[in-house]
Amino acid sequence: MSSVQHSPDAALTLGTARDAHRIRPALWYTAALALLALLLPFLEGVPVIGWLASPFQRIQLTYGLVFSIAALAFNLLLGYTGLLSFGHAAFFGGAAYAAGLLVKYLHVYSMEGFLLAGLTSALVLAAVFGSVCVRYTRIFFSILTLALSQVLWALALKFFWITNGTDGLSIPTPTLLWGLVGTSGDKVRFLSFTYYYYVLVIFFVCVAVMGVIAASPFGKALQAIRDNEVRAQFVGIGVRRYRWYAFVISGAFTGVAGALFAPLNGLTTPDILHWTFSGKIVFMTVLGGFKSFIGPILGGIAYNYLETYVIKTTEYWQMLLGIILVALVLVMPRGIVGVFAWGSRREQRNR
Amino acid sequence: MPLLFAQGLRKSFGETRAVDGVDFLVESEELVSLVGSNGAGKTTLVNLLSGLLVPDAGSIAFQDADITAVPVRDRIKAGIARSFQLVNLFDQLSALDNVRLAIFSRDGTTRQVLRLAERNRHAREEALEILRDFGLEDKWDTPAAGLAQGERKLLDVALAYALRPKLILLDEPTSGVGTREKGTIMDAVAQLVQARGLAAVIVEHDMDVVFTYSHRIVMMHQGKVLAEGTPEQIRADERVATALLGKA
Amino acid sequence: MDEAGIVLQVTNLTTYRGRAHVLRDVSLTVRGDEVVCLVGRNGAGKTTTMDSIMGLLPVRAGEIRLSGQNITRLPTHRRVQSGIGYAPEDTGVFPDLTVEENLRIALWLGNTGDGAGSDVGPAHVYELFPELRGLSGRRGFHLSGGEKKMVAIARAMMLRPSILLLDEAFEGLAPAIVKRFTEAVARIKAMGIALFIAESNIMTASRVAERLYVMDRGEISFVGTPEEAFADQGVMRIIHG
Amino acid sequence: MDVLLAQLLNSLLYAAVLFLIAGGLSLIYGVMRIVNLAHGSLFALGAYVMAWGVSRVAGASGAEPAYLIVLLPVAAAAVGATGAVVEPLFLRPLYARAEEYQLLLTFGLLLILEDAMRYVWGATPLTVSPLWASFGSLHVLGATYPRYNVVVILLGLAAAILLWAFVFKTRFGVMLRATSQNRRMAAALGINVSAVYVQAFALGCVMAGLAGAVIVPIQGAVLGMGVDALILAFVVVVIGGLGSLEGALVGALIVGLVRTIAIQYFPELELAVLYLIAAVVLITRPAGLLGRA
Repeated sequence: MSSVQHSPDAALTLGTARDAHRIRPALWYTAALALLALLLPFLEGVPVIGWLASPFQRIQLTYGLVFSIAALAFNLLLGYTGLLSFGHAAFFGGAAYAAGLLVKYLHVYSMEGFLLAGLTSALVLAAVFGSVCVRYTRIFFSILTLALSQVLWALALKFFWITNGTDGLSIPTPTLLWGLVGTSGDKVRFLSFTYYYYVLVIFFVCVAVMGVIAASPFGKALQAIRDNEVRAQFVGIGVRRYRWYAFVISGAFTGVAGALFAPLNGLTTPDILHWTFSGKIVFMTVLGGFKSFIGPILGGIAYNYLETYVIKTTEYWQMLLGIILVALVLVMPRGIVGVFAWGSRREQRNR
Repeated sequence: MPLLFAQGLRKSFGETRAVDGVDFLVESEELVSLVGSNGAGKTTLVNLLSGLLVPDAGSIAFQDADITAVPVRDRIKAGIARSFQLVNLFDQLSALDNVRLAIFSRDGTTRQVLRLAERNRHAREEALEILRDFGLEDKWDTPAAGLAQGERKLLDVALAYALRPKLILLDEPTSGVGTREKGTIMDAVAQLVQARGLAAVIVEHDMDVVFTYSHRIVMMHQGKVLAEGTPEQIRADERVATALLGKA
Repeated sequence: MDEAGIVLQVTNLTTYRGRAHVLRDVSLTVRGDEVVCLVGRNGAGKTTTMDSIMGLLPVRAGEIRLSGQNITRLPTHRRVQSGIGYAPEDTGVFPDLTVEENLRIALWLGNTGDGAGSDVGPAHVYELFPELRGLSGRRGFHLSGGEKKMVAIARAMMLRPSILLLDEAFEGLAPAIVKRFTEAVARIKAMGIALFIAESNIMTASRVAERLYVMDRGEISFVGTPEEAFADQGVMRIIHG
Repeated sequence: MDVLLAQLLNSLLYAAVLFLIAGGLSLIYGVMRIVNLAHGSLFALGAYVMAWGVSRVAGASGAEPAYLIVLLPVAAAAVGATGAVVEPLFLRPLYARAEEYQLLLTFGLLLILEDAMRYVWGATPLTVSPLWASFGSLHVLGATYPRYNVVVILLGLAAAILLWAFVFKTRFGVMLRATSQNRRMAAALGINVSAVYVQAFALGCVMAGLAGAVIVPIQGAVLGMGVDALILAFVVVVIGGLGSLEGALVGALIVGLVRTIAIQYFPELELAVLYLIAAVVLITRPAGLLGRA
């Protein structure tokens, strides 16, 4: 009798359904944090948190929010559907490049134009890549997503007369809201205030929509497929089709993040199409904790700070990221969220 | 006409003929037990009927429609559900979500992408009711992986039951469970099946259980049907006793 | 072998597979000069017992002794070196290795001789299964079910064990071949190797074994000779269903 | 004619190096079912150790072919030793866990190794082209071809034959294959599976290290070479079949040839073509050309 093999991380994930209750108070923290984020630009003079409200820090946070969207979208696949993609750079970078090409060839400078182009290109790419990739799971899925995304990277690198090769495409400050908010002269002011709010709102929308998707019957079906493909089939779920839906949705949201990234960075280089960038998205997600919904949000923001501040202090930030990742996998597979959950459990025990 | 009618089913694995020319039928609301020693082909037969395996030869008709080559999803839509001998659940989902998922899938609501599962009151209530029927209501928010073996077996059956099938195939619903628990499980299962008027095929070793609940017993041996009849007929059948003892 | 001649002694063994509690307080002994069968239905816990003895599954509680040596915490390969040979239910014949290679591995690795092993050699094995000579160049993948069973037993014997563990040794074999295997069991015993065989068919078991352990739902519910087993109402109920 | 011959030899040169890298990757996967994302970085490590060693021993200029013979095994062994540390320390805890964790962990190792090499050897490429030049040129059929490149091709060929003999003709090879086919049964026959795993992983690393060491006289040791090599090795094993050594050989030859042709005729698409071939093979023959489903 070959009984069902429980992988030991089943034990790790025992908490998931229960944590939902415990995290209820976390809803209040979340609301407080959201409020803080909304008021941030006006808190520059406040003693303790003033430093966080500086234009530089707000731009950093904007980067963090953009990465968070990408990580959340990625986690719809990894955490919810059980598919580890090493090719999400294709959707992020693809969308950013769509914005860049829009500027270069059609001279469009509207952010909504960027978003539309980014979303569309990510959708198309994800639909095509997905139709190929979802035939596989596990390691082959990872390698296939990686290989396909590398095609895009190679094209961006080699067709330099279109993409400017390694120099990349520059993206000027766009107009927002169909031109209602024009381009002001001060780029820092634009990015740290106007664009900060723009990204914040889209971030909230994306989090809300993805949150609903994750908790929808569809989201439950994805989790069922992740847990047990055969049984999912035997409750009547079209496994491959649902994987494809998940892939496309995930790619589309990653595309939104990529489009938001383009003007923030001002430049799209092949770096954001390379598979190591996919690896960074993976890193953010695992850092935050891929076994929970909010983990990737924390991961995206934390990653950006890590990159910004560690790069400043050491030339060897990659090594540090690597060490953190190895440590996460070996001793903290539930990421930052896991640490919080562990802390609160200790707290409860102490009481 | 029978609810399910299989004719001349054959399935080989390498050189072993796991199912070797089996005719098998189930009437509406009938509870059929499938018995036989190890390797008799019972699980393979269930796998053929449920669509996990495709037969090498033979045909299967359900409600007069040929389903021999129909994919699993469509068989479920037609009304055939099954449970598994080795528990097969969504381990990280709560007991409630396990059952609720079957309900969503049955109702076609798994397509709802932008509606909270929690908002579907009907699904929630029905799922809780099913959990209650199977004595699992206290464990509704426990992830399936955290349930005891007996509870997992029950939840496995509950998933199939929640699909509101016309025919339910239960592959050893009490295997791997302690002696004390198995009676409880079979009682619960048999009562629910009969209360709903489902037809059921139960693979079971416990002859007491089989004799108590079955309308009809089909005895398999080495891939073939050896004997078939009411519990009384089977009890009296010499061949059955010898096959079970292994003299054959 | 200790003074009582006991090769294998299992005491209060408790094993889980994942979260499923499979073995409950299983105790059994096999002497150096006997053939013992573990009888029970599919899922009764026979394979789990074998896997636990071999160290292929972690044991929660209990003790396993081989010729007096406590092997409960030894890694699998060390247990093999102390003198156990194992032929699993699926035979475990390596599909891409030739029969000869399958057998040779065991010859290289078996009983290191510090314990009280048997001194069977390839000659004994080929004498027992002469047809293996003709199959030596064939890959495991291309063998029939019966041939695989043969290779599995021969391979376990090449380890020069003091005890052989056979899981469902006669399953899926044609009646004539079953007879061949039961005879082989008797001859292996005559070579001085004890046998512990998991078997779901009590008739076959009673033909080869001096003593039977009957297992149901992870517990040993009966110990005794085949005659005693047939006389026991409880055993018959378990076997019947 | 001479151009064609040079192209053919270039393809073979490329294939020889790729075979060493991809063969190691495939060997490791075949035995322990781990896809090692840090494999390319181990290849780079071999290159750096070799380049460093040559510059240490030979100084700035006076390179001689003899150094190659001495330092190749040293570099390969250094990488093998790294592998022998990495496997028990980082990978062993993961065998029982979901596959994703292995990918994540080896990705972490990749990041660490890349920067470790930058830390030790700096950001400027190390070159030992004098060693390459010291081998001189070969004149065949009116064409001139660097003799060192031929040496590499022969070395690749020798490695393939040796590896084949090792895996199929030695005692360890039989145990290696047994372990890769059925880990539990291997243990039940007395094979120390943990030891086999360390040795197999180290052997895979030795191959990667050897590839790195041997390529150094031609292209030097550069940051990022490991990551590029990893992707190409993936392409090779996907085409040939993950876990199959023959597959790695066939895949390496195909990739070597296609790449040479692509560079010649449509350089922009060189990489894209390779990835597309890999994708097409995965779609049509999921187990690769020589892999078993």
